[in-house]
Amino acid sequence: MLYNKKVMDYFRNPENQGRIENADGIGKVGNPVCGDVMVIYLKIDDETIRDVKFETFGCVAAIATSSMAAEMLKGKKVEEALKITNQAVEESLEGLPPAKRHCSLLAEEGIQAAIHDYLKKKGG
Amino acid sequence: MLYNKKVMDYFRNPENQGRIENADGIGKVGNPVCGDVMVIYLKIDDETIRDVKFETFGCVAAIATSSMAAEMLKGKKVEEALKITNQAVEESLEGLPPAKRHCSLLAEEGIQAAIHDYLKKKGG
Amino acid sequence: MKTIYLDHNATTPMDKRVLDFIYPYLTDEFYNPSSIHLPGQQVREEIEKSRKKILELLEGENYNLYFTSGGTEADNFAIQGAAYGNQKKGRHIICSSIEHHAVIDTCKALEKDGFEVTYLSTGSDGVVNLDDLKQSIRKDTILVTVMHANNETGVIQPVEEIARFCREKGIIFHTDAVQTAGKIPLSLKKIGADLVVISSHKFYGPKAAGALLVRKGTRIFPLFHGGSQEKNLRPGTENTPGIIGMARALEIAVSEMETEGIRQKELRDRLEEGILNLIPDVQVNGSREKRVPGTLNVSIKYVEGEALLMYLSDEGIAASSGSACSSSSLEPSHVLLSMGIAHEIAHGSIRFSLGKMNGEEDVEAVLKILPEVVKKLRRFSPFGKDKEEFGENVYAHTH
Amino acid sequence: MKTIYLDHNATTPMDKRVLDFIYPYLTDEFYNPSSIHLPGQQVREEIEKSRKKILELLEGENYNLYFTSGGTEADNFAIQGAAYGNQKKGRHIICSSIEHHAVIDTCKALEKDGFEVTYLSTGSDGVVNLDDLKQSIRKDTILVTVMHANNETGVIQPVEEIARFCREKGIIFHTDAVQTAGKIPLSLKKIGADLVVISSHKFYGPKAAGALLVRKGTRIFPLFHGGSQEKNLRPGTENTPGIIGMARALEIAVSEMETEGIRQKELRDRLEEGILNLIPDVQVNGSREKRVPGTLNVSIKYVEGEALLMYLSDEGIAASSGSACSSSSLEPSHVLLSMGIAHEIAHGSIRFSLGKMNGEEDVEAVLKILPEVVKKLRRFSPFGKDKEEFGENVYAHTH
Ligand SMILES: Cc1ncc(COP(=O)(O)O)c(C=O)c1O
Ligand SMILES: Cc1ncc(COP(=O)(O)O)c(C=O)c1O
Repeated sequence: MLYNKKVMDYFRNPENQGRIENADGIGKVGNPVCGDVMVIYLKIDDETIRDVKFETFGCVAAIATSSMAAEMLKGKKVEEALKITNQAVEESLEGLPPAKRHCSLLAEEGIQAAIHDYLKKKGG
Repeated sequence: MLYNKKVMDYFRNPENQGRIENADGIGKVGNPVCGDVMVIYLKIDDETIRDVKFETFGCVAAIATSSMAAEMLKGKKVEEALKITNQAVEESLEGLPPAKRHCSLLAEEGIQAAIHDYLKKKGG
Repeated sequence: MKTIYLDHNATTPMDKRVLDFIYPYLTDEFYNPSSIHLPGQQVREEIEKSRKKILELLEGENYNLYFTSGGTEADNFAIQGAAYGNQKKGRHIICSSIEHHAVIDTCKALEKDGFEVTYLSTGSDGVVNLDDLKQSIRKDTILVTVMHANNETGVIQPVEEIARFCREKGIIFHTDAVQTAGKIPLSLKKIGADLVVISSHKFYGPKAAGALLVRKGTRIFPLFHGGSQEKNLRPGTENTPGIIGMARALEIAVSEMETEGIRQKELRDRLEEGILNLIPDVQVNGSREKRVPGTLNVSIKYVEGEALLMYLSDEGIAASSGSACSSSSLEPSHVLLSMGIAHEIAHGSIRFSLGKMNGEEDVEAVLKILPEVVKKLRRFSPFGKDKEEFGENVYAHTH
Repeated sequence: MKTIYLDHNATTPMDKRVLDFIYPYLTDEFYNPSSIHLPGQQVREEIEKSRKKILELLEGENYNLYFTSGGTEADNFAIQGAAYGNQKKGRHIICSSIEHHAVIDTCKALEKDGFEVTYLSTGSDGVVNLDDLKQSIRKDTILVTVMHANNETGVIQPVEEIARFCREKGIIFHTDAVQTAGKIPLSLKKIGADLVVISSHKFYGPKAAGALLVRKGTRIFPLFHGGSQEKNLRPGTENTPGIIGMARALEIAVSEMETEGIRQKELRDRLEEGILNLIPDVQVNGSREKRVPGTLNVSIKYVEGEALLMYLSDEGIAASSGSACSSSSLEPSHVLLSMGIAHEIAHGSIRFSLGKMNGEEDVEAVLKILPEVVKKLRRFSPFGKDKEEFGENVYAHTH
């Protein structure tokens, strides 16, 4: 199979999809021209990520990594969240086909972008 | 099929094979190195070919053309026999595969060689 | 779960009658047709009958037929063979940019070896423009390659006109007819191309069998070397079941072409209409008039093709995407891009290709399931209804 | 008339168990393995299982396997691929002169393209001499090709030694194992060649399926271009039944190798002995020790091979000749000539190659019929008993 069972599970039943109105941090990464765009919405309280939602335009791997990233973010301290790497996302999914590895990068970038957006808003 | 029915008939049931002791004309053509050698023996009386025998080392086409050549020679005047061409032999066999056309040349050469042997013996 | 198979342009099931026909050659009549012995010679005779049958079905009296391992090999044989066989005359090739990878990638490989290739894009209808082609001709052009119908859009190309033009100019014309053989009339005499390729598994024949048809007098080199099979131009022990099966399959396909064509066109049109009615922000890719009967290529905005296909697959619907998602490339379909379709629209393309076994119930099933699947994917897409439009923002992206 | 088939080196019947195994892939499981949809992905899985199985059976952990349309294509892929892929290092190739045409003709084609090829003849035993090979090596030698066992004589070559030597010198070594796979132990690990070719229809698998095994790290170019199948090195829609059938056939052949080897060797030896006893002026061609079990090549003096085969065929015996009688060439077997056998002896060669279905009764039948047929042909041969010997006279000859 192109994708393993876990990836397919996260693709088939993605949780946390949608958006958060008045989110504390929003990260948009990707490019529709390249075929994948991910938007992460964070609700943060007391430096802790209380809620996560995502919207993704992309392939199976893009949707599964988005879904996994959201799950991994939930409940994490902002500081810890910044340490989530694309490898960690991929490992949690038990691997991606070589051609699809870049999708886990999208997740890492999305997380970074959303948190930096939060930090900027907070700082500003 | 590689060979037509008539060629196969002449190959399967060659007539006139063997040799004639004290033949009036003998023609040997071909080369064992090339894979085909034909020997034609003629019994000639009153400038008419009374008997023909052949020995052939060679492929299906070589044996069939030898057999056909012998049949065509029988009863012919020496003069007429000299006019037998390789085309005539091939036509009598209703055609040969392109790669095997050269075998009909062997028959023509064999006829020529045997008759010239006869003419030489007679002349000398 | 029963599979609703709508991917006939990718491959087709072997016709039961073809399998019955080749069965003896899969079992008792296994002999090598290059043998001298009688059973081998009998197999040889069947192969020659098949060759003759295909040439008759395609009205190719003036052509030689070389059996190959499929369309890809035959396309390579045609293009590499014509290029290397005629390079003394020139090293310029014209190739439509909607060609199959078997053609385009071969042209690209030739570029590395010193050939020059002009790639012709098409109009938004997916049709190669004859004037563009005429203007691309150079003194050293030796080969033009434009396919008969495109595999992704089904759009039919003006190959007769191109063939006529090339003939006048003394340029070899190759057409990949993999997507038309057995589907729409294919007469070599009428088309007049010098090199024509067909592939058995696209018309309900065995897999890994194809043919290159070469107009007599056309100079080509072989792709590989070995025995004297196929007049020294394509060596290797013959694929007897493949060859005999391809001929039988073509015979059946040609005999059923007219009725099947009408039937599939009706189904395809109903599917097309249904999708356009039921799903907003959808477009049909390629000319809707100049198309083979069973092919429909649509772009569904705001969703990505692979994800769409996978949800459809979960519901038992087998279709395919123009975008090369399964390959290592991130590029969407080169065919759609060459028609001027935006990347983000091309990413959301999906191809339904119908076949003999499909009926109304299959169309109904797609029209029931597809809108739901699209709705689900669009729900978590950042684009579309009430959201931003495509292409307005470009985001940070490292890859 | 029942055929007594003794031409297994030319091709073999598909094993019934192989046909049963591939049957689903000839019918219901026809899907394109490059598809994203589930049924396509399931076919993909079977193909990958087959690849793994073959690599395991051949102990090729350190190899990549590329499926091809047969031995001829795989040999061309190996040799053209290695030559063009490594020509920057040098353009000299060493090729044994007993190679199959798929190898020799490819080397000859490369000569036309500027490569230099040294052809190594063998001893009278048909074995390539390692010292000759070592002396032929040059600084710019990039490739050595020596087959594992010869198809005409069955003689096994010292491929392990050659591989070891080439490895030391950093030269790519290719071995055509078409005649050994499934017949004698073939361990890629043990042999250590860089490129190895097998062909399915020689070991009771489907026709038109083969493989090139490439030691990891060996640089080769593809023969043709197109899709991303087989890691971009061998495009084209996969021949699923061929691939799956080849793997299953190899599995069966390997499991039965030992018992079949012993059985066939006994039958072959009995046939050999019988022929030597019953027919005067006969010689066995090639080493009688270093041979694959089922092959016997004899020259029958004073008769020509094609005629002999045809009379045997009339009696229901299917064998083959070393001489290329069915081809357009008048040359006798290049293999026998390269062993130093005289032309006129080579012209009278005949190959019996035994297989699984043969039993004692087949050997008995040959031993009954062959002497009669030889007697008949010798009766009208100008050479032999009471007649002149070969080679003493050369006659007028225009061709
Ligand atoms: C237009 C076109 N050309 C060539 C090919 C390649 O044919 P094959 O799969 O037989 O190699 C295909 C299908 O894959 C095709 O659709
Ligand atoms: C030694 C050897 N190499 C290569 C081949 C070619 O294999 P294929 O018939 O599968 O093309 C053969 C048989 O024909 C062979 O005997």
